[in-house]
Amino acid sequence: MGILKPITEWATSPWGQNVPIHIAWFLIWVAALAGLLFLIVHSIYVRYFAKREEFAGSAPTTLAAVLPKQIPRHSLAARLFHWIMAGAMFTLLVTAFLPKVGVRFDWVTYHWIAGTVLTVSIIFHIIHASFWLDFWAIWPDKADLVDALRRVRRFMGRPAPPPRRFAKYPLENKLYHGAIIATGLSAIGTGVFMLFRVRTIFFTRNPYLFSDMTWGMMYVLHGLAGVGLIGLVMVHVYFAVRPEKLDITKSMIFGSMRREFYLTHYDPQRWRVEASGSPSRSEGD
Amino acid sequence: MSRRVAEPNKAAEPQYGAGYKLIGKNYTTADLYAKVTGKAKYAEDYRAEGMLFCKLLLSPLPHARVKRVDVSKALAMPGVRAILTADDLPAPADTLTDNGTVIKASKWGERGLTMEPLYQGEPILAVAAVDELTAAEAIERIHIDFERLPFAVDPLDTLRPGGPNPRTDGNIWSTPQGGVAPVVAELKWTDADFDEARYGRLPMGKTPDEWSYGDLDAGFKNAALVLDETFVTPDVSHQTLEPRSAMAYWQNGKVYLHTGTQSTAQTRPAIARWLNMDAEKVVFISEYTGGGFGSKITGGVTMIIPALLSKKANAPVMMRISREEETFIGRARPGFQGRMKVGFSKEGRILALDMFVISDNGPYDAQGDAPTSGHMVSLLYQPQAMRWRGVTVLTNTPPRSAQSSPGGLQGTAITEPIIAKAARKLGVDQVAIRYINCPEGKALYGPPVQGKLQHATSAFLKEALQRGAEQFKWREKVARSPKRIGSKVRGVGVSLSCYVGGTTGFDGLLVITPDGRVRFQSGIGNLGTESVIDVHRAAAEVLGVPWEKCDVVWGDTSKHLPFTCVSGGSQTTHAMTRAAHAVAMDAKQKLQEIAAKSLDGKPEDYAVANERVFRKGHGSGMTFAQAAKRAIELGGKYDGHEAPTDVNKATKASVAALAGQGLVAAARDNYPRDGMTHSYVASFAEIEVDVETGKYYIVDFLAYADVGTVIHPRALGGQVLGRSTLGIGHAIGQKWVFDPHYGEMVSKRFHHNRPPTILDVPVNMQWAALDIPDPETPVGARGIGEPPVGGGCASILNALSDALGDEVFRRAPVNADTILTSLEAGRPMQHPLIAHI
Amino acid sequence: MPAFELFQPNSIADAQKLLQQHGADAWIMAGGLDSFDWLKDRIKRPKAVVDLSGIGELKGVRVSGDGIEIGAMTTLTEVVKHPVIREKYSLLAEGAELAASPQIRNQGTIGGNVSQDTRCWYYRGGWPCYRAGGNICYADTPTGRNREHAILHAERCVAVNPSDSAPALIALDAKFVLRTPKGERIVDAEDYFIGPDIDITRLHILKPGDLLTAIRIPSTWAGARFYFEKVRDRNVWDFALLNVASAMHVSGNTIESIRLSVNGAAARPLRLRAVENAVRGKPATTATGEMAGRLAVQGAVPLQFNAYKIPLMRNLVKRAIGGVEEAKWAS
Amino acid sequence: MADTADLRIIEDTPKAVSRRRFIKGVIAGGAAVSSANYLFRASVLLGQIPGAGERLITIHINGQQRRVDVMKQETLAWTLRYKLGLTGTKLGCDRAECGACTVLIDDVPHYSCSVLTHTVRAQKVVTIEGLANADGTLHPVQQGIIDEQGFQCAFCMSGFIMATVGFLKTNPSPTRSELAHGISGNLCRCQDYDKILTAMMRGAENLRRANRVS
Repeated sequence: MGILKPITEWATSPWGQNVPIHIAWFLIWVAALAGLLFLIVHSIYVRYFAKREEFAGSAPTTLAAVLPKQIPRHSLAARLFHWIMAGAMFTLLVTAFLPKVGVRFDWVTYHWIAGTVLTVSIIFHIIHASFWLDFWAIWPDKADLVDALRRVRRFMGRPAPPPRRFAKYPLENKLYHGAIIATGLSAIGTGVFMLFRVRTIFFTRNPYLFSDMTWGMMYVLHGLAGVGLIGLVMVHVYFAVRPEKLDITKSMIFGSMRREFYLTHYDPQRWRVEASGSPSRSEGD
Repeated sequence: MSRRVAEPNKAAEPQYGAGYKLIGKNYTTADLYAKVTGKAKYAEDYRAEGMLFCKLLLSPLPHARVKRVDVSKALAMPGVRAILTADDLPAPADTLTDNGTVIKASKWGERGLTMEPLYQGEPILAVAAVDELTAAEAIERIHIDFERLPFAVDPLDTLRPGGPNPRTDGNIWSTPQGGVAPVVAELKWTDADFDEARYGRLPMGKTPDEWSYGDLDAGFKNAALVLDETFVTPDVSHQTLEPRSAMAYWQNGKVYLHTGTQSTAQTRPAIARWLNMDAEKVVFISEYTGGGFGSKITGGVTMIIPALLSKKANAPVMMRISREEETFIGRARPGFQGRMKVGFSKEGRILALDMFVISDNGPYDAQGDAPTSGHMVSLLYQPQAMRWRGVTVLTNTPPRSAQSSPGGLQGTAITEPIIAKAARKLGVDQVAIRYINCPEGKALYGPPVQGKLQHATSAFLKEALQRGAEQFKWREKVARSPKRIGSKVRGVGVSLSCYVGGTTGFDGLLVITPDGRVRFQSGIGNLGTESVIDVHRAAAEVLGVPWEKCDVVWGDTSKHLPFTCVSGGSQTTHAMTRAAHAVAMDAKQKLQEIAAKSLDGKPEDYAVANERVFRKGHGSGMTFAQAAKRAIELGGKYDGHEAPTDVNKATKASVAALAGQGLVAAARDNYPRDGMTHSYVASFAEIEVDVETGKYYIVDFLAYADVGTVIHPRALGGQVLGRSTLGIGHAIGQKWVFDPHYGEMVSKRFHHNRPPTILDVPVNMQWAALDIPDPETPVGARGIGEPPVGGGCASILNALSDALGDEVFRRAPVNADTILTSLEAGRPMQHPLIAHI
Repeated sequence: MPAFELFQPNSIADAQKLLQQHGADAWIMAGGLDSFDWLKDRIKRPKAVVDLSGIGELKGVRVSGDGIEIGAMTTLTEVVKHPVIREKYSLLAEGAELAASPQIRNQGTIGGNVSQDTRCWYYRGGWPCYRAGGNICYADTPTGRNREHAILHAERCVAVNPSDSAPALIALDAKFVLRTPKGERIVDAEDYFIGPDIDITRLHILKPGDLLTAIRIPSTWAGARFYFEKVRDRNVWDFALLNVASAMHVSGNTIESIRLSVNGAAARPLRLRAVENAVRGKPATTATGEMAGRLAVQGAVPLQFNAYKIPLMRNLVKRAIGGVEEAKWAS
Repeated sequence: MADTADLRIIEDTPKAVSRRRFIKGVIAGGAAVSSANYLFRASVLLGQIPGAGERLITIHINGQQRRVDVMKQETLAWTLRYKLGLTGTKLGCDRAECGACTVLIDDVPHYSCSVLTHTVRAQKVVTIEGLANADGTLHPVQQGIIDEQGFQCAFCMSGFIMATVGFLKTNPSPTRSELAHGISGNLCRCQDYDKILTAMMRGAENLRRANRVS
């Protein structure tokens, strides 16, 4: 509890007990600044320090012939999910934090509706990813770690073989997905219970579902996850607009990426794309 | 919007006391000048050199155990002098009654401070500091760890199967077979019992107490009409305008205590008991008390806090009680959840009455409201057969105490609406149905003692009812048409009401001083009813001494007061006029003896009148002044060097202290009495209700009292109408409200608990008294404090149902919310059983 | 009462400087009758109290051709007794006269009356509810005691606005004059008040540093047909369960124009525009009133103990339009 | 207001407010409240600006000028009862609800529990102790109570009397109902309202008679 004190606001319950009521709102600015700092540092790094990307071996030119010009990457369903989720996420952040920084409007309704949309879309995503997609494609594997190590050593000028090309998702991508899972799920998990405190179409209100202390902790967790998402979303948007990543961004819109980009960055062994354009089993997300 | 009510001229004051010089006559009481000039000193008006201020730390929890108290930060503050916790309280002492029996101190008793708070707002500790601001800030620096315990604020919750117990060892008070003092026990009802609640009817599980007489079943069988109703009455704080603030200091081993009380004489031993010290070492000062209504019968146990703090801090301590604190520790009337089944003959005579009550007692001492309600209903409506069942339930709500007409109000409030409903169903006039059920003469009542019903000393209520109906123009009002104009409907209601009206066996004490004045020593508390002074007019009347030659000493135990009844339960006027009469006879006897000794002849040859004792026939004799001087010369019993053997030890001590000051007369009231003294009132009300807003006004009210001989008309009128209005408050809005989830009171402000204002009562209220002496007491006077209360409440409820129909109410108070929702739905819409809403 | 620094500026400018300096630590005191509760109960602990009673410019009623201007620090008694208000704007006099008690009206100001905080007993009891910055409404729970709470526009918080003069001012189309750090700002009476959906911690739009300096009543509704009614439990010193205020221009018996406001039903005094539109052009009769009443309570959501407010509001709106029959009995 | 003086002196300087603030700040807090860093600066200025000794003020009570040391958060009721020994003014609720503390400020009834003493420096305060003549002759309204044996416990009485005296200044010959409205800001828990009204009506009559005579 001690560590919580500086980052939370507390009140005296009707029973005279000290209970947390929500996070300290200055954390909103802390998260925003952290996000900003990251992208400044990163862009400087890329501009001045980053070495040209090298991969072990050379792009298999033979493949170029058989592969279609556009390499399918994200199915329509996957893209729809991504953008719905993005929309919901933005709505949630805006409705949650603008009022806290002084922009007054009727936010609660939008907030819980957006929250519901997000929850549903994520449930869809989990089912979709588990049964129709390559569930493991998004989780780091041994190769990712070995290559990560190599990159670091090479960056520090130590001798190391060049890393292999990426599988469908580079490690950074996988880690980010992990972070989103952590923050997103804690925000949703707590948010679902919070629906009991406002008038919704789902169930009769019962603010006394938990003790004052439990509720307080829930609000704090919800808030921490919320501000965490501010930073994560900033970082996500930043990468989406970086020139060298535009191909990936486009693929989230149009579904496919240029063959050249595919061949230079991805290892056909690790992200198999069937010749003649017909999508392989590892298609999609 | 000012009240659209016609303004009749104030009726001429009735005349009383035919044949008397003082009794029944108006006069100006000796304490009034000090009151109007602001010189009258109440407890908080006293100051002492180096006086500290004290603040209380109140429990935030409805039921908990204090695990740890950390006062270090508070004690470290400059200006903080002492902190008092429950550990500093002396062990509660046993009580030695006057007949010598010892009553063991109850282990469940309230002690002023506690380590196991039983209601939110109960004092846990007290801080004394140089000023109140410092004390308040010190309180905020104290840290307490609590262990939360189960709690219940609604009696039904704790009676449910598996319901929480308000005290760790139980949830009800129950008197074991042959036991004297009640004990805390556990009582749970069955789910089957609670089925009733689903129909909005009060569950009636087993109760620890029950009595009955007559053939109940036959009564119901022969009844032309049987009604079975559930009714909830409110818990109402006394809210005396003067909070129970207290100031104390120590001098030469004696504690000097200032606070409000309903009995100067009997508060002193109470303090001695709470402090576990000798009463001789207690000096109690209470010349003026800002209202009691039962909440200050012997002051309040919290008054020992400044006393003990003052000892600890070695400086005088003033404990100012805030209004919010008063709402917690200031006592309240137990609310009832009641159910009653009544069988009526076709004329409206009550053949059988089956009464069931749950009394919400709060966490501490057992209150008599539940049993008393049965006793009053039995006397007031004379049912041919009756059964009473009741349970006094503990809850984690502020402590209760007697409040004007304890049990009487609740009993009347539950019974009267049923009688009113019966009259409508049977087509009998409301006054008529009460007339045929009305007590008369030495009326019988339950509970039976050794199989025999008890009886009253007298009852002339039928006459009061008749005369009242005439004065109130009952027939005209009933016949008035239309009853409704636009959205306004008028309704009239009548109610009977009664209560115990007096006790016996107390002492009178007076001194005839050498300067020829008569000084009455009065141990009565001065609450403003003026009985503290009024009762001595009876003695002056007997002695034939003009009132200008009389003085009354009161309000300070260092001024040698006699053993006196507490001013509660309407005892005073009856008990103390008897004592006054007795002491006047003793003085007369002594005057005659002194005259006979000093002049010649036998005592009985002498008469007493016009401040002289003189030989019958021709006027030779002596003045009171001469007699007083003679008394001092004679000594012995004449000047107080010998006290009568039968007076109380407290009186004996006072006599000894007064010895030598003049002719000292002291006597115990040994007059016989056949039956229990009760007083009665017939109450009439007319209301005007707006069916579109649910708002109603009381447009006319009359209370006609049967209180025996009238002693002081204006004081009596104040009591009759004042206590009536206390009852009216229960009908029109007074209540308290609890949040059941946290067990905390939310109605802590006057605009929440709503004591009636001057605009809530008619601009002209009427009262009258029969002035028929009670045959069982020498002066004929009975008490009046409680009797009008029930009638005040029930006459309003009856007027409302006359205007709006029977099916509206299931609880009091009745306000716009109830009226509107019920009229909307055409059926009762009140939550029939929930307490504290 | 906890100690505080007391400032007694005698000009609006000075008051503003003080408020800006102390920002959140400052507390504005007008008549003080709402303030003292907070301070004495030790719930609010301002470091600096700015007492406006010394500012002459804020006091008094100024009559002009096109209406009147009432200084925010004018006491309710002055408002009630003012001849012009009694003659032309009696609606306001009636509302103000029903507030609290004589002593309070002698000290309480019109500015304070419209700016006072809600009397929800949970919030005023210092419970950490939404309005107090917390995360719950104690009144709107399955067991909450909410007889005096809101039936309309409740959003998490179900507190109601306690003002008696506010609905009258809305019906009279009054304008509130605000002095903000940015300068003077004038808002319609109804826009001065906000609900929990917009800001759950305040009943009005004043931000720290802002002052309500005056209330202007245009002559538009001078001498119109007025109706005011307040329903309360006690006949003095009690807050409204509901109150209603209406101003109508009636020709023949046809309602040409009308403004109608109800308070005690929501966190802000409501102006019933829909009702106004529905009755315009209709006869000022009970029938029209009944229609208006039904319309007024559309969308009302009762809590466990305040369902009575729905018929009450319906009937009050009905009377505000159709009037009420005087009942006179012999005796 | 008393601080017009120092206002005039420093009004034109932009620091006006801030300087006045810390001076009052230092004094107002009394105990530990006001921030210590002001102290030094204050001590420099204390002598210079009039009104610096602010806590010691003069108030006009019952026709007398009384010098008294008053904390900034102190209510008039407290000053009367605990600083000036005028205990006839009672505290029944200390929340402006019961009226027991009613006094006249410039002839107008106020709840003295809800008035800051510092705000009445320029006004005339009359309490129950200020009604009767020096020779002990009662005010006609007080006499009315004697005549009718008004009130019971009388804890509310001084408040009721002050409210009545104040009301009669605006309406010398009220009906019973008008008077009831005029004094409706006072609670009597003995609920002796009928007798109170009768006594006060008698008082109004006494007052009218007295005024006719004089």
